[in-house]
Amino acid sequence: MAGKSIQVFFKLIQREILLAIRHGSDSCMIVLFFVIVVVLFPLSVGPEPGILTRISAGIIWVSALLSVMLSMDRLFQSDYEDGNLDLLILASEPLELIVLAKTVAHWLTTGFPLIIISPVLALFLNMDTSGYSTLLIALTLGTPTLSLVGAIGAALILGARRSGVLLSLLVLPLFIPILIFGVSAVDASLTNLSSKPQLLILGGLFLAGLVLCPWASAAALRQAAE
Amino acid sequence: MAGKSIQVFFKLIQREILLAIRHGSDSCMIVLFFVIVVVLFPLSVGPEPGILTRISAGIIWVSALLSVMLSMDRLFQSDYEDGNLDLLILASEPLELIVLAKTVAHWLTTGFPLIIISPVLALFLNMDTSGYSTLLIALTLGTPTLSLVGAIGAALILGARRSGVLLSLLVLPLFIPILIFGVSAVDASLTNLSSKPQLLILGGLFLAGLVLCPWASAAALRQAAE
Amino acid sequence: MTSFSGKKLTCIRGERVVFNDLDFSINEGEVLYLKGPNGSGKSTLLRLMAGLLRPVNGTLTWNNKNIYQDEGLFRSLTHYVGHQDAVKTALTVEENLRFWAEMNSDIKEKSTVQKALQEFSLDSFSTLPARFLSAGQRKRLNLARLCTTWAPLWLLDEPSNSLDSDSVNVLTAAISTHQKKGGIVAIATHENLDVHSNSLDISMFTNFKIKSRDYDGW
Amino acid sequence: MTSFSGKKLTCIRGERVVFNDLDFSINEGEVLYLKGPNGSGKSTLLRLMAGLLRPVNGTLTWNNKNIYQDEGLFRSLTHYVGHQDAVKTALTVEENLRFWAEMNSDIKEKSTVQKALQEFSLDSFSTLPARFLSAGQRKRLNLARLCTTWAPLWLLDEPSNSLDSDSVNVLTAAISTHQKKGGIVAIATHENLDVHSNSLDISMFTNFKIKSRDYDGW
Amino acid sequence: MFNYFANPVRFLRLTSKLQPITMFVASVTIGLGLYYGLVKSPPDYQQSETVRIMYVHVPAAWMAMFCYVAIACSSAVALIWRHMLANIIAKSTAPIGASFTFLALATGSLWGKPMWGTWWVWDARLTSVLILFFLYLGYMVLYNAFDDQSRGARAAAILSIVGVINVPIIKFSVDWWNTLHQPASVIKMDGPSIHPSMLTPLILMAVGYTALYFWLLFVRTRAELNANKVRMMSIQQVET
Ligand code: HEM
Ligand SMILES: Nc1ncnc2c1ncn2[C@@H]1O[C@H](COP(=O)(O)OP(=O)(O)OP(=O)(O)O)[C@@H](O)[C@H]1O
Ligand SMILES: Nc1ncnc2c1ncn2[C@@H]1O[C@H](COP(=O)(O)OP(=O)(O)OP(=O)(O)O)[C@@H](O)[C@H]1O
Ligand SMILES: [Mg+2]
Ligand SMILES: [Mg+2]
Repeated sequence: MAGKSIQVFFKLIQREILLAIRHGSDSCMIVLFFVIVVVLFPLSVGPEPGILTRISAGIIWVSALLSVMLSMDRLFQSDYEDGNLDLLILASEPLELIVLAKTVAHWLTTGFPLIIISPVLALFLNMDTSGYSTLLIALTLGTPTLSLVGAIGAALILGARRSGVLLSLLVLPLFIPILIFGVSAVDASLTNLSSKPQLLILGGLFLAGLVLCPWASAAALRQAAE
Repeated sequence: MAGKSIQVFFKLIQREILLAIRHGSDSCMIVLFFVIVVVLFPLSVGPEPGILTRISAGIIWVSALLSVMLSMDRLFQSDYEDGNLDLLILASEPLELIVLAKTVAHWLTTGFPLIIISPVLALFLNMDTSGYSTLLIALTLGTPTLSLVGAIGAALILGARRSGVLLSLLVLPLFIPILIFGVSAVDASLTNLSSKPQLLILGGLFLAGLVLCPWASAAALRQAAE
Repeated sequence: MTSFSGKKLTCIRGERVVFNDLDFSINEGEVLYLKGPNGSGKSTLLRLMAGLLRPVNGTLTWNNKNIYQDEGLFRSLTHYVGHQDAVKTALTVEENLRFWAEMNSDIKEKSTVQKALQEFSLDSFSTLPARFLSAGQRKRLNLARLCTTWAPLWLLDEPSNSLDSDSVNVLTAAISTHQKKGGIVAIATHENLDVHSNSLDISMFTNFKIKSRDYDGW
Repeated sequence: MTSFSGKKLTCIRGERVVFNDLDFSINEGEVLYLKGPNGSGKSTLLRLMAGLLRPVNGTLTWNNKNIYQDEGLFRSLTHYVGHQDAVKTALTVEENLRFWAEMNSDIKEKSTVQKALQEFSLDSFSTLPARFLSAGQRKRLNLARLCTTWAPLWLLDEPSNSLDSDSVNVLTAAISTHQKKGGIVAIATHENLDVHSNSLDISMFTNFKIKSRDYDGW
Repeated sequence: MFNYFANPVRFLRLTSKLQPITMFVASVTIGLGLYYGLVKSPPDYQQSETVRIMYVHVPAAWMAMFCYVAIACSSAVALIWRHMLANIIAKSTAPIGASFTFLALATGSLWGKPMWGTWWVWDARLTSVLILFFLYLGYMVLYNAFDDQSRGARAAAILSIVGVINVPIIKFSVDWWNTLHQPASVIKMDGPSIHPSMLTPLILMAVGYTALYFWLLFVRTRAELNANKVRMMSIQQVET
């Protein structure tokens, strides 16, 4: 049974990634959105390097947050619309496992590319090089939590009106702690302080999310199918 | 014939607003999203009032832009999904008129509330009071253009996957000029310069959009129905 | 005499030829059944007739005039009922129908809408939000549009899907009445509705043995 | 002997009582038709049987055991075919079917999937992306799931909608085979499929005059 | 017992009696509390007169958290036992709780200006209260975002349970992180460490706010129940 479950788990991840690839440039699109939002800031704040450097970590985190949030809303929506969700709920594997597989696939196709591209953007915003490694670690610990928490929101909004805006409303407040610790980790290492406490908190949030979020998402999905 | 057209125009606006009201708190939601995004910035940038004051106009404009963009994606989507779009295309009135009516209704339910709330947020971000009136005028001239341009994007993405992210990609670059002139109008009056040139440009963009955008949106809708 | 016809129609969808050199012609008071197995192109032909799709080749004429010459006029002559139900769930049943009635004509009297609802036995639901309707009730609400305003050309895509037998009778009665008034009807369906009619087997124009070159470069 | 039954089922949807005190029972090798006019609650009952909806009152039993006691097991015994087609348009026809076949069992051989496609004459489309399918072809792809893996309980919601007559024959044949193997089938439909069966008229349990106490203090 | 009062009719009967009582208690204790707090109690030796904001601020902050926990609990009941009444209680609590949260935020910033020299800082306590406020708003919006009321109720219930994790963060943020905001002095393990002349009005206000909450809750739930009845009756009318 456990063997079957693990097999189904990977089967689902594989299918989600296949779908993402077939859909063409999904991950590309999110990375592009990330880049565009980051570019908006120098445009609106003005190009003074002092200010930009000062707020670069914040900009990258806010943009990452908005990108993940935007990519979130289709996580279950298309399955809901085309009837696949009914069948996934009726599958004999526990729904929590299925949700976790979808979340992992979501992170692999969205959060992960963001991490890869972020150093380039940090360079563009004149971030001090001493912050790069912390930025990468913080993003690696933070983006999976964003996906996990976002999945709850994505499940809750199924069948609602204005789902895009509604999702942001539900999910952004829950993202705020991750944003705060993510930014302050980078700021700490930019000012030569230890960023360990913040990173530990990010890690803790990730583990807590890993355990709790799939349950909540699965519960939300079940009620959405009613 | 013209009388009938005008009647249909108002009939459509009335229906869209009725739908927005029936859907409960649509406008509320967008205003809330606007507020949340504005709040994210002090969180990520740090609370130093000096920096915040310096970038307040930029933050408000970027947030307004993101809110309008997010509220955009359902403009035609629900009509497309439930088959109403086919019937609207087949209606005897020109599709351009129908598109314009929907855009006007969209602005009344989203852009307009944003303008109303923006002074409060400016206060919250410690913006200098000398910029308030320009901010209001600039938003009044700019947000309708955002709706008009956004409608093209909303029509283009029909039937596409990941429509949320795709829309942002199509539309954000087109929003950039409005952002730049909007911010620089406010900045000008904050530094006691005349903001007239920027406001004139915003007005010009609005008029151009009013004439051109409905055509483009209507064309996009026609091809979406094929 | 009104007539609606198509000549040498070729349609390509999703990079595939759906049908080729298709001719049809419907005269006043006639009903044309579009028959054919799944995927033969019935829905495609109906969308083409409505002007939602453009043929790659061929012409559609209304009273011997190409329909693309005055699209606005042609559109005011058509009622199209597609697969989807065009129902706004947040509006009430009556508001839904009234909107389309007012879009399509200047009618002011409440009675027209009310009568159409009655005909499809939806009158008892008229103040209910449409979200409470079941699959068949939605279909009926969509069909009720046909009876609110006069349009000579009806294009119906599987209108009897999920209708119960009473409603199917109402539908056939409505079609017969329309016929008698000189209307023109094209229906894509797999069931036999009890209506006097001609039929067109689309599969004759469909090339089921897809030649590999159709997919060249896929 | 396997049996599936419900006792005193009451279901509320969208704040309305859809049916009340409904009993049914299906035994090995039986087919139950759910009949009733539009909106009488056929689809609702099927979703209830599948475990997608919970009844407000009443119990569902499989072999005299409450189905909510071991939901995982019960779900592995059911095939549900709903109104929507559960087709991923970006995947090919075969990939679509294979995914569900592999989700539901450990099958490895390609042949099972291939055979199911053949049965519903979709084999010539197997490498085509599903977005090219017409309404009826999608429905067939959805129905093909039934033949890939064995599950004793089939729940079919208007399965013959938009199917052509050949496909309807394939469907009835599949149902008969399933019956002979000792399966249980519940179908909501307005058409008469050519299958030996019992039927249940849902409208008997639909209490259109709702007594006010049902809603006391809602 | 729980099931006994879950019956809406009995609930209506009970609350019709409780409603005037709670209103009376609320007006008396809040009146007394304000009198003691604003007039009778001594000014603080450090904060002088501004300390009086405390009597409005602190109980409001307590009620903000209390209301959220109340929503989460009744949501859990609604999800598990499917009692419509539990949903209605949760739904009616939300705007009251949001108002208390807003009051705590507003009085807090008013107090912050003289004490810390700024309206707002992004420390853990303040931020987590702000998140609480957003959670309230999200809850209310989600509740109304569905065509089908019962769907909205269930979705919002799940959200409220997820968000309950924020409450301990608010409570203990002052202990876990060093913040500007002062740590707990009333509700803590080893008894209150605050002078009785200040404790009395504080307690009076807290009792008053609680009574006010219940009064508003009863008013709102009764209105909600009656609105439901009207809706049901109109639907019945349609069907007969
Ligand atoms: C907007 C800003 C503020 C917010 C959101 C806020 C929030 C809160 C909350 C949630 C509590 C309840 C804590 C608990 O029960 O443990 C509280 C209590 C309290 N707050 Fe604030 N506060 C703010 C500003 C201030 C300021 C400026 C002061 C004064 C310097 C202050 C002084 C207090 C005091 C004395 C308590 C009572 C603590 C106790 O004795 O348990 N607060 N506040
Ligand atoms: N999602 C829903 N939310 C609220 N009420 C619903 C929903 N779906 C159906 N209903 C209500 O439940 C009743 C039964 O609907 P159901 O879809 O089960 O009918 P049905 O027998 O399948 O009808 P049809 O033959 O038209 O498909 C309908 O009267 C409808 O008002
Ligand atoms: N949106 C689409 N994009 C690309 N190809 C399509 C699309 N819709 C249909 N097709 C193709 O066009 C052909 C005709 O489809 P159509 O939907 O017209 O068939 P139909 O006769 O209505 O079938 P059915 O009886 O199943 O509804 C199908 O073979 C299908 O492959
Ligand atoms: Mg078709
Ligand atoms: Mg049904």
